[in-house]
Amino acid sequence: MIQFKGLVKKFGDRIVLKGLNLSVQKGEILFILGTSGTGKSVLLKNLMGLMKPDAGQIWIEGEEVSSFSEEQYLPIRRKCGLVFQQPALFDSLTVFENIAFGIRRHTKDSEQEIQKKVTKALGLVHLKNIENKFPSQLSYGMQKRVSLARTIALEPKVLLFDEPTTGLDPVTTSAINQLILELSRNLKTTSIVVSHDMRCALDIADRIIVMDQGSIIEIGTPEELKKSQVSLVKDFLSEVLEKEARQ
Amino acid sequence: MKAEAKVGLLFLGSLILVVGFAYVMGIITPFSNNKSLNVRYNYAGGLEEGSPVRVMGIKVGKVRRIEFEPGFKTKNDEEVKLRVEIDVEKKAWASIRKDSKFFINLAGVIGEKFLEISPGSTNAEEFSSGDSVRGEDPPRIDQLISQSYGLAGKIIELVNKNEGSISNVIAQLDKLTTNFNKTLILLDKTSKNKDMARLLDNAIKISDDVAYLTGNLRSKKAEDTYALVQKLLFRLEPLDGPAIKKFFQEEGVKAKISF
Amino acid sequence: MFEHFVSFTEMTTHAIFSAFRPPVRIKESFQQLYFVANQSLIIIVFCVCFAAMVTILESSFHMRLVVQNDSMVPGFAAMLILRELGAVVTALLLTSRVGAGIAAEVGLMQTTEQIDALKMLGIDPVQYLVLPRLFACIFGGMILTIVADLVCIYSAMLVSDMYLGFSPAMFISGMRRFVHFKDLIFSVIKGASFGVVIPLVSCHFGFRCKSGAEGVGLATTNSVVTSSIVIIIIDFVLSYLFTHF
Amino acid sequence: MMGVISDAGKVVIFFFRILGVWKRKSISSQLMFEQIWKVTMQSALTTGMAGFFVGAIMTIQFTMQMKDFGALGYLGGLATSTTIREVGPLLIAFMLAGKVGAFTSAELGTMRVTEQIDAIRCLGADPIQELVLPRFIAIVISSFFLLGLGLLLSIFGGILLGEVFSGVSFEEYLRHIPTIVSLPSILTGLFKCFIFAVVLAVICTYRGYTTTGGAKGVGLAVVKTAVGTMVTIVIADWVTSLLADITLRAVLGT
Repeated sequence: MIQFKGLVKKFGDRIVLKGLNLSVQKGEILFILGTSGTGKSVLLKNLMGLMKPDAGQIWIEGEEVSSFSEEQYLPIRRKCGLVFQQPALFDSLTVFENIAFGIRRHTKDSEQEIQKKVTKALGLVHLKNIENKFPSQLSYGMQKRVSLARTIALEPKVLLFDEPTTGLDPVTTSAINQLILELSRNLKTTSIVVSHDMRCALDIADRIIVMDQGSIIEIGTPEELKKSQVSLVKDFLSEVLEKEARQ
Repeated sequence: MKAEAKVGLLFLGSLILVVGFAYVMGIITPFSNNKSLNVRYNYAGGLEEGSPVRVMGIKVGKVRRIEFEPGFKTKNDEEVKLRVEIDVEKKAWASIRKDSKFFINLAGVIGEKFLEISPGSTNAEEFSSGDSVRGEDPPRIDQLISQSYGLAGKIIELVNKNEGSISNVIAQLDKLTTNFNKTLILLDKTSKNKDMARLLDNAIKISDDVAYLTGNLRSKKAEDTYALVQKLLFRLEPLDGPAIKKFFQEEGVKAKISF
Repeated sequence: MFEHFVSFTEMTTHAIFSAFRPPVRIKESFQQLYFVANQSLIIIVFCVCFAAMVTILESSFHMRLVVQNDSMVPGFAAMLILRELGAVVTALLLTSRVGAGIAAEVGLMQTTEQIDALKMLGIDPVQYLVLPRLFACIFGGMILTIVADLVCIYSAMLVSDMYLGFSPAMFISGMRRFVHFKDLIFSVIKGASFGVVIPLVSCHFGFRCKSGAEGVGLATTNSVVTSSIVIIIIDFVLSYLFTHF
Repeated sequence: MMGVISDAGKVVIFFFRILGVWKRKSISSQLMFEQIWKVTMQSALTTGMAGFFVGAIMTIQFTMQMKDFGALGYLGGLATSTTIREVGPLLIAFMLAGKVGAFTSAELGTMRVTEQIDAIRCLGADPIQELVLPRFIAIVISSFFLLGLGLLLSIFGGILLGEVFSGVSFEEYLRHIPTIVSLPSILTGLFKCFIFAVVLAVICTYRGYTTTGGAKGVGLAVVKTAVGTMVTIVIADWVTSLLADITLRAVLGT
């Protein structure tokens, strides 16, 4: 479904991705873990065409997209929906207009159909009756959900999450994680989640990738990962396992 | 270099700039070896502190101070109530002798006043710094000017009244010029002041020019000239009419100016 | 609006009173002065040179229109530069460079709770932050105004030499007729007054900065606009006052 | 030095990008009018106030110059002509740089650092078309409205001070405006205003659009916008003055 071949990305002298190779299967939930600043978000932004790689190829459903222009990328972005780290809602638009924004750009739906889609998307993230509010009137957790709704309203085949639970309280975190799982299964999408939360990765991921300094150091299912001998992975795991042991 | 040092450098730089400015403006004159003279007047004709001092038309210094000295008397017992202290550059010092004369003159369109010193003869002694000397009181130029303004006013009146009849205007102009000439000659005779005579000489030349102009008016170019005169009058119009009138009233001159 | 005025006055009086209390941050003040004066020097000199050229061109245009000759351009241009242009252009540039910088800096400290941290450590944030900047802007304003005035006159002299054919000597003698030394002093007084306005207004908006990127942007914008307007108004008042001398 | 030059180059490239988008894509007129209204209303008070006081200041200065020649009658004409040709556009541009320029770059910068601009791209829209272009056009168009407003109020300020300070009645003030203000002057003023507005609009949208680094970055973008626009406007002022002068000489043959 999605393939990265020898992906390289530099910021000035700093190499963020060092020839990364990765393929993502259709319908799986893939977690990308790693410490801060290891190029996880950069990987997603390259996939969405928000950044251009310095070398390497990106294949999406049999198309090499890394050299695509902004125009050519439009159908790709229809297929892949990115949920940002921050809610990134448009402050000047209502919740309804925020969610309808993408639908209006991509389809020629009538107002009623848009209305229906917006309500459905909000329903999927367990929200209702907030269509006419402005983002600043919502709590941060709700803003994140609206942001999620805005992405899934376009019915993408691939859902990308950029650190969806960073800076959230434990209750909201687990709610969001639950949502990711639900949405991926219900909508039958492929999901790629960038995170540093090992706990929920073990819970909901089909496969987990651990990155360090621009390259992949471990890959496998949650079960395989628990047996990993790589020290960084062990560090990641130990914290989670300790907690479980205490409980 | 430390930040403080750089700031200090900048501060010094700006100080130097201020001093430089003051030097260019002639407020401080550290390198000059000026000598000063006290010139006595009873009427300074609009001379100001900072007005230039010239010898044979060359600027050689400026008026430093003007002070009132009510009780001052010269050697020959004349009361002279104004003391004008002037600075004169060294290079011009040799040209100023005891028989030099100190006039107050007018230059340029704007009417900047300056102190003109006539060169003395080499036989006479030089001054030493700080000497006192009696200056030549200037003629009341303002009165003469106001009379010319009166003339201008009459011309305007004439043109306004006689629009269309050019020949009439020319005749009137002719008459006026002759009258003006007569006045000037009369003034020449009555005036005892030499400098006044020089000024009048100039005035006579001007009236000759006016005569030439009226001669021109008779030619084919008459209409062009007439248009030009009108344009000139229009341009004069925004000049502060009421203020001039007030000035004339103060001077006791009855000028009829119809702005 | 009114509430702004009240808290601004409060902060200003606070700053004035705390000026007479130790500790005095002399080193920090000179650091700020270095930032205000030295680092703005090039940009101000550059801009003022261009402003001088425009002034000369425009003055000569208008003189030809009204008086039919431009013999008085040097005098008038020098007068305009000293009375208005030098101080105001300098102040507006300082507003955008230094004022906006202060607002962003203080605003960021407010949003990242550094100001609260200062308070916790028993340090008066107004005295700590505002006073060095106030000192720097007043002196910087004065120094930069002097430099701007004279550089501006100098470049006006060059332009009128090249473009209008006035020799420097003609320019200076024309200037002497209209410009007095007191004009430079008035100009410096203006520079100092504007220097008071800029840090106070910027710090005021910085202290009231709301959190987030939007808050910082808004604080910066508001401080630039308010400073500019206040500078123009003060300029008017001072120009009016100086005509009586 | 190299930094300044490369910045200038980037701004020019960005300008052509905006023009390219304008040529190729339609622009929602509703969005544009919204922006025009917003920009005009936002800056009306500031520009008006600044205009009033600048008119007043110029009257004071011109009075000081012309009193000695008794030519106060020309006061109205000269002050107005200077405002139209020179001070007006410059003033409007400076005020706009402070108000609209800084605001726009802060707004766009905020959208950039909160990933709203990326979100627009992900939702399949072109942020230049959606965000930059309407603001760009709005700033250029509103600058003309604001020029008119600033001019009116500066004449008003001039009249008031003429009456109070110089003793010139308002009739006399107004009477000499048409004799001195000529069509070329008005055209020069409009041309200047247009150039300044374009310069301002490009720089502030560029700075906002390319903001990086959180709240600090937004603050920095605003400072850079304010400084950059003012410096560029002063340079553009000189260039346009010179161009206008040369063109007028060529056209009128004087």
